[in-house]
Amino acid sequence: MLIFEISAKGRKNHLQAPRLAPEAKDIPAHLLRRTPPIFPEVSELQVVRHYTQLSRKNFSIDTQFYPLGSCTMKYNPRGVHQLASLEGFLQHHPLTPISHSQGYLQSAYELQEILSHITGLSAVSLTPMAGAQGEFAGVAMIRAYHLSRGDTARTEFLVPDAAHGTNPATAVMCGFRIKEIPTDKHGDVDLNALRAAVGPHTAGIMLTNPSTLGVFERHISEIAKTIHDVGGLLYYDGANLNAILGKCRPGDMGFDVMHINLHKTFATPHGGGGPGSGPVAANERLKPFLPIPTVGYDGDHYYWLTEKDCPQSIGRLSAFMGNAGIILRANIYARLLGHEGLCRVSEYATLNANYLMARLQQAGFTLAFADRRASHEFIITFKKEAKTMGISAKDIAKRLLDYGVHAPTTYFPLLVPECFLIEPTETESKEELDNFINILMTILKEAKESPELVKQAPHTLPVRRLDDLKAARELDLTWHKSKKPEEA
Amino acid sequence: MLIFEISAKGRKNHLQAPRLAPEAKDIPAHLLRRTPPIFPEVSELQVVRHYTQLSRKNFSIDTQFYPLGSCTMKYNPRGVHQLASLEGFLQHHPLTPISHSQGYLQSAYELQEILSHITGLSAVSLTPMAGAQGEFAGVAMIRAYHLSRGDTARTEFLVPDAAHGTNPATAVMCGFRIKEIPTDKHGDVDLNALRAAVGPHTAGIMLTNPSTLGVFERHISEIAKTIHDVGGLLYYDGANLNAILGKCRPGDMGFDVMHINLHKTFATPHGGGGPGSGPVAANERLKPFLPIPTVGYDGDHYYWLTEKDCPQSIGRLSAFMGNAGIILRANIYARLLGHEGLCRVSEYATLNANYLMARLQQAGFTLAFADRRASHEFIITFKKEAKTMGISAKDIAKRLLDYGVHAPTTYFPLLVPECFLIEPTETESKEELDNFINILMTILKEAKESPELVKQAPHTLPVRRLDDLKAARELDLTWHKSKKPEEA
Amino acid sequence: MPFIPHTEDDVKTMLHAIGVNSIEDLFDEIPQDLRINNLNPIAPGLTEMAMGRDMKARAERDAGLACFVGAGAYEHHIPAAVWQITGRGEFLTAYTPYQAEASQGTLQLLYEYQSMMANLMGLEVSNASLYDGASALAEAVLMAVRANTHAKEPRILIAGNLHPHYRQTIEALVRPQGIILETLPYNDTTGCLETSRPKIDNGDIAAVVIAQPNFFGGIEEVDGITDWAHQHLALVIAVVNPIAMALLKEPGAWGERGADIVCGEGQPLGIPLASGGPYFGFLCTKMEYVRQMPGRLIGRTVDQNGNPGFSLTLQAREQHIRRAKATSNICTNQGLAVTAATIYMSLLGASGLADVAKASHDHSSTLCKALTALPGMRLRFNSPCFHEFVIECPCTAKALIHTVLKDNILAGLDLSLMSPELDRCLLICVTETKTAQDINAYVQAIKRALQHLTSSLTVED
Amino acid sequence: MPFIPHTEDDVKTMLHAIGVNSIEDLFDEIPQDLRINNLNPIAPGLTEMAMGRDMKARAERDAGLACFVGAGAYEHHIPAAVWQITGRGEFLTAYTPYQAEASQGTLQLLYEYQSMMANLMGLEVSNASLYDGASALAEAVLMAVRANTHAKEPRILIAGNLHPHYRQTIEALVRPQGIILETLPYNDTTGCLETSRPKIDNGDIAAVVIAQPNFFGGIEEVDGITDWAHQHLALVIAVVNPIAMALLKEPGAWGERGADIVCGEGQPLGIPLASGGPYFGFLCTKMEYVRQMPGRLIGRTVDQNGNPGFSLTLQAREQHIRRAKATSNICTNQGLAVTAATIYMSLLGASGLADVAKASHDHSSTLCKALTALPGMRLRFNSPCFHEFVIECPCTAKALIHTVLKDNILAGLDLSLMSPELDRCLLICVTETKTAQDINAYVQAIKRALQHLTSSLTVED
Ligand SMILES: Cc1ncc(COP(=O)(O)O)c(C=O)c1O
Ligand SMILES: Cc1ncc(COP(=O)(O)O)c(C=O)c1O
Repeated sequence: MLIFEISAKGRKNHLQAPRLAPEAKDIPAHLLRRTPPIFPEVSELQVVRHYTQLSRKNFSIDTQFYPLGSCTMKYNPRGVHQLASLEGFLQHHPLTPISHSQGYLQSAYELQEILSHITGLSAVSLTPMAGAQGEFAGVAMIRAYHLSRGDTARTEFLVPDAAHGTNPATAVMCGFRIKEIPTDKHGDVDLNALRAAVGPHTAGIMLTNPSTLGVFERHISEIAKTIHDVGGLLYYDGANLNAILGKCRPGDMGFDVMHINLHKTFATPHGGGGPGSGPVAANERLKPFLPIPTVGYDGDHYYWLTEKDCPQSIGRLSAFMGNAGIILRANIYARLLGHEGLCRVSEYATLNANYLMARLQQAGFTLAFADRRASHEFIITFKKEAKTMGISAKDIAKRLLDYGVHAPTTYFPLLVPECFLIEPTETESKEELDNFINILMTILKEAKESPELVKQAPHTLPVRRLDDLKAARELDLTWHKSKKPEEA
Repeated sequence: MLIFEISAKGRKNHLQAPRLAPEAKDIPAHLLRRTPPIFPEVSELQVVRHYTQLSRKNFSIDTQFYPLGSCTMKYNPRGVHQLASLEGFLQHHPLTPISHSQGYLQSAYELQEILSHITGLSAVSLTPMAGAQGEFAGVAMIRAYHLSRGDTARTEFLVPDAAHGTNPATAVMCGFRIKEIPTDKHGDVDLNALRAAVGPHTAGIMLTNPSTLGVFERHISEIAKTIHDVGGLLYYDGANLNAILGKCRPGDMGFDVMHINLHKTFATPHGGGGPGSGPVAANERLKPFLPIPTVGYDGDHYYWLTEKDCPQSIGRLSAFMGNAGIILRANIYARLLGHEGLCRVSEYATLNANYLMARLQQAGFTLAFADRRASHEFIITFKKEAKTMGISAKDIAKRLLDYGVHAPTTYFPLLVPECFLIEPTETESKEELDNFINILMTILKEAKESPELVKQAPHTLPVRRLDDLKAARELDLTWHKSKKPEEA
Repeated sequence: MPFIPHTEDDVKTMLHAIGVNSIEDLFDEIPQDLRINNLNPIAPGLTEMAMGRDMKARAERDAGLACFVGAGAYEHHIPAAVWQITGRGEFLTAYTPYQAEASQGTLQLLYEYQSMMANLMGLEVSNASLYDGASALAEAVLMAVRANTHAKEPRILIAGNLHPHYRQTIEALVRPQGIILETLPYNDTTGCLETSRPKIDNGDIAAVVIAQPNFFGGIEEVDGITDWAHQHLALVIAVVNPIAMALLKEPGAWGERGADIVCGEGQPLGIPLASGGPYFGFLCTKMEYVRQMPGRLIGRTVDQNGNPGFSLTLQAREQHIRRAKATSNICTNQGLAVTAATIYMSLLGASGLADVAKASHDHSSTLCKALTALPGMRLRFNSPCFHEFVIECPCTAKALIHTVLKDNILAGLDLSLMSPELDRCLLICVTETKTAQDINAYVQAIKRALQHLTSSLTVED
Repeated sequence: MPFIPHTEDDVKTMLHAIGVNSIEDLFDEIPQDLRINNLNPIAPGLTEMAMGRDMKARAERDAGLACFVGAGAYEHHIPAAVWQITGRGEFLTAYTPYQAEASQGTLQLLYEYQSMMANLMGLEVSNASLYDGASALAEAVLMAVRANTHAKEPRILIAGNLHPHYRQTIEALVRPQGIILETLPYNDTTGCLETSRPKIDNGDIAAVVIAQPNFFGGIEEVDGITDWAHQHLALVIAVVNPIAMALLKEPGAWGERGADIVCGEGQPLGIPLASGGPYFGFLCTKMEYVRQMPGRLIGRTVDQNGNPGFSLTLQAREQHIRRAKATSNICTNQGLAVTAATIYMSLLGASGLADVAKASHDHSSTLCKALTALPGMRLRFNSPCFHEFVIECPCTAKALIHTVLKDNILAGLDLSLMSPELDRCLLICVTETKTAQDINAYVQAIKRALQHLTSSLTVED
């Protein structure tokens, strides 16, 4: 049932609207709206019940194990959420003078410092609103750097074939052409191909390490040297930072600029698709180009650094300073954990992934990179099962839902067929991992003994498998009054 | 799975406990605990997930229509909850000097005034913590009144047979003997029986009006006169106040003292069984006996009235002043609605009940009191269905759960066999009522066509019908380590 | 219309279905002389926005004090998860779990609560809550009278160092049933119960009520009193602070046979101070007395498929079944507060709870030492204490409290509440929430206040 | 270990299963020269309790101003239900709904959001959100360039009275793709766009960007500009305040054919000010351009039993499928803020939203009249306004703002932010949240400040 379908003409929540609402007589009639928008007319109870019921149709970390590779679905501490939701923070206008913004500015400044320590890079701008905007900022900074030196020939960006879709999309948004670099059979970047690809047109490379294949790129120093030698710069996609906190730093690997997904490594909630936050960190070379505003500190007060202070900045990426509330959350999370806690994150995330990987291999599942350590995540492939039983990774993913476990990332990275990218995160217990292993084993058994059960899954969710083709072909993107209730 | 069964030795949420916890060396060893209690050792995520999942096994107003007669399961406004949860209120110690308690005291005082207007009685004490404690307060006040006049012969309390169980239980707690008064066939108190029962031993009567039979007691003035004439007093059980807000007042009917269930009429959440709040209101005669503390106002400041100010008080019913947070909520609710909104409550609660009653009668259901108006609730009986089809009220109640609707109150009041006491409340929409009617009709059809479906219900809930006999015979009231996990 | 979803069309259709012309007609059974037509003395309604402004101003008016008062309500850190989960609509807006199949969430939670609470107290059974600590004690007294078949009279001996409000509450709640309440005196030096006990015969006394810690924060020698009571066939009712039980000997282990009934205030387990409520009372006992218990009990059982499930059990003790013969008139209890306490106990675990107790004890010892080093300030009682202690001041407690209120410190409770001769005594509580700076600020404020109060003639003194 | 559930035993068992001796061994593929062993420059961790004290102090430091600044972020009353429901774990802690069957809650909600938002804008399609208003506008510009097949060059005409931060954001986000940004000037008297428009040929311009209301709160004559743009084969991009759209003509009805792309800041729809975010950007368009849209789209479809359901659709526009050829690089968007906005719109309904708009307009008119009655204060622009207006002061706006800050009033935005010659101009916003008393307090504070500033020589002026 859609909220529109429980609407009744004339229903209104009088306590939620202001009492006195005289007509706006001073606005010329031709500028006024003639017909009101079609919104639902529902009572407060109907709204609460409708959206409470809807929420119950979601899987979430708070209710399920959610080992979605590359997404770092860890526990989002409730204390962080509570403290970031204090009235004083919520009611603070972004354009408040700094005299009345010190609480927020201090928190942002501290986070800049923390991220700088963790990444081994010298300066941070918190303004990007998600990983992809952080990528944009970083690649735009590389572009601005080359242009600032009059180096206009650098029109190409290198991206490994294993890269996340945002990487090539970002480089294109920044005006670059993409050169894709293949992966070798161990999951590392193919060094020969890389060497063959670089040249005077090379503006830079975007790299994740550990990569989206769940392995640490062992030749990173060589890659860095190869790129730097031809005058290119290195962008680090920080989506997998959870794997290396306190173990190694992108700055030391030779990266010039990177983003950090606060909604992954720093445990801010994913909110059903955001908001996130993707601060960008840069070394000395790229620091002048960081997006504004950033926060400065004179030992006494915190203050904004804007275009006046940073004339080479690539500029502003949002109306204010990005997803401030997420920045606040990341600050609280990091300071709750402290340096020891932050180091433990990568340790236990890695322990969980390697344990799962080892146990699944023992149980007969096929690893994509059996000779490698898992980072905080790893890949299994159902290529064999697809061939022998006609069971796809998608089938198994859907069947997992029936067992109350969210599916791992499927069909990414694209170069491993029928794959699951599995990221358990450090906040899941051994019991939860063992349960997951048992469920996967059960499903494999089902696939052999009653394949239709798996191919027709899910069976126990609010809907059965959805017709995505119909969705795309017969676009139905908004509700119209004319549609019959039965259709919904 | 019990929380104990996901426990693992040595797990701890370090951020929730204080850091520095030196041993208490100054306490003699023989006074110290030797073995720690067996609590679960679980992570914060495990706790959140476990209890979030558990919550999802409940029906509630926020998720379901909940027409539980006598319970007034209306919408609990979220705004009320939010404002009563302001930090300033939550952190306020009950023994704070009044100079720093004016915000709370004002709210309590205002509620006393509002309740006084609504009930037509002259003074209110907010301290009783639920309806039953309000009943205790009122009946104890009647006892104290008689004793204060040296009238020690009054050892009997009259209670109609339709009364809620708390009524006789309360009178006994106050040291009275119970005389049960029968109901006539229209649902009114049997006046002849009443006249026969009263006498010099009569301390008073406890009455609900509208009664738990869902009808207004039409001879209330005569009843009052009968009781008063023999020197007894009248207690009003305010559980059904939602039916008469702004229409008539217990004080005008002749009642001397009453309680109000804030968790019913004033929309405070029921919390899975409380907390509630049961303020007690009295006329001038009984006012001196009200429980302490109450709140006074000198035109400038609000202050506590305690034993010093009220020497005839029956005393204190709790360590502080009752369920303060519920009192705050009731204040906010009442002031949000204002006088017009409060009057509308009874109007629409009554409209909903009469509509449901009329439609159900048309649909072939048997009303207990077909010749009467419904108050805010009414009774149907499945006596016929029990006889002809072997389907009990309980069967139908359980089957309703399968349709996502909470069952009405069953088997209360005791004098109507196989009954449903149905209270829709004013906050439910006509659509919701129509849906309920359709479901009931469907179930009746099922009862005829496939009775086992109904007799075996529920089918779709987390558990099937439970074995209450086993629960009582083989008492299992706490978890022990020795119990096997499979048992849970 | 606020919270009412009816449209004009709805009303028309509904009235038509009923067969009346107006809503007013639905009230036609109310005799005309009883009718009123409005509630005009009550103010008009407010919008949520206007109410927000108003209530925020009130909340602020009451806020801002550093609280060093305990006396039955204790400030502890409450993990954010506790109320964020407790506040979920499915817990918040459910009724008492009468339809067990539709209430397994609340029922299982309560079963887990019963398990933890019984374990914390070292007893076999816990009920699912009573109103608060004081009324729970009254219920415990009534229960003891029912349970003790040896007692000749319903006579109860009550510790003299019990919270005075608890004593008053018992008086109000049990007196109508003719129960006789007598006092077991405390020693003026130790603040604890006298070691020389009254001479009684077997069956003279139905139960003895002991508070651990007592109202002064003092730790009682519970073993001796327990055994003495049992020797005289009296039951032992323990009134305890649940946080203290992570550190102090649990009532089930008192003396040879353990206390028989344990009750108290559950508020310290994750419930905010909130002007005094809602809190919850807990009550535990030995299995042999379970049928005399007041309040709800949840039992584990199986469903018709043999799967485990939970339901209300032993309802034959309760008013809705047993009516006049019920063990209590209680119906609605404090379910939501228990929900919070269960989550709190799960998050803290036994060792976390012990940490809270130890840190509170440590902080209060620190403040106690610092205060007794000030001229004219002395410890009133000399027994070991748990997180609360009594200081005798060189001026009235009232004057001192009011002076340091100006520094936004609530210094403690004026013990003239307990008895007039304790008017120079301040009952002070320190929990884990107070930092070294807080404690220092307190000491400095008191120092300034003492200088002021003892150098000048004050009106109050 | 905070947020890590492993016991020592667990770790042992797990290492054994993996076949290594220590956790450290799991990092053996990282070259030794890249290893670090700690993050010691970062401070040690804090308990939740200690953090609570710290963050509460910070929050208080930033609190307490009566806010009369708008300028892209607006204070409105947010019904309590909005965030109490939005904050439920199932909304808060879910990922992007890739597994549709396990995400029907979020998906249906987003479909409802798309329906309401498209309807509010008078267009056919809405996406499921972009980052914020400014970046949404940049995406709209890129989309217009892709969609307008008539344009000879990627040239965009941008209203000169657009929020300066929006202009800066477009510059940063679209310049790398070689898009040319030019300015459509505004009239210095009206504050609105010049009625005489530049001479352009068909195809010269890919799109025209119009703000309604403009940065000064002024209401533009949108019909004329829209038709003019369309006549020259340019697309029209409208940047609008969604609350204003309950009152002002919706972009879909502008001119003959309506605006082509509408975007803006969703914050006014139930999102708190919160230092600037998270908010959300909305973007609506005509069905003919849907394949050029950036961001996620939810479609209604059926499951294999034919029952209705929802899923992400047209994913071939997106980076995770189309990679380098995607319509945008956006991945994570602002889902939770949209959740709140959807609940907000459902609670308010169309008429409630109109009430908010009208009350805001009314309150701002009241303040405007009162201020212009003060000596030396005049309205800077003479067009009709929506809930925001510009006052020219007899002193610098900066001085005035800082003076009334002492009264805990944030008087408005210093328009020197926009351009140096507007340094005496104050952009003031009043919404429904401000009472008559608030407005009066503001006027009195300004009066006092003006007396002070104009009577004495001030440093700033
Ligand atoms: C490897 C990788 N890179 C980049 C991103 C994009 O980050 P965001 O979704 O925050 O824009 C993701 C997110 O899933 C990712 O997994
Ligand atoms: C008629 C009636 N009287 C009294 C009570 C007892 O009220 P409480 O549960 O608040 O103690 C109830 C509650 O269900 C009731 O319905």
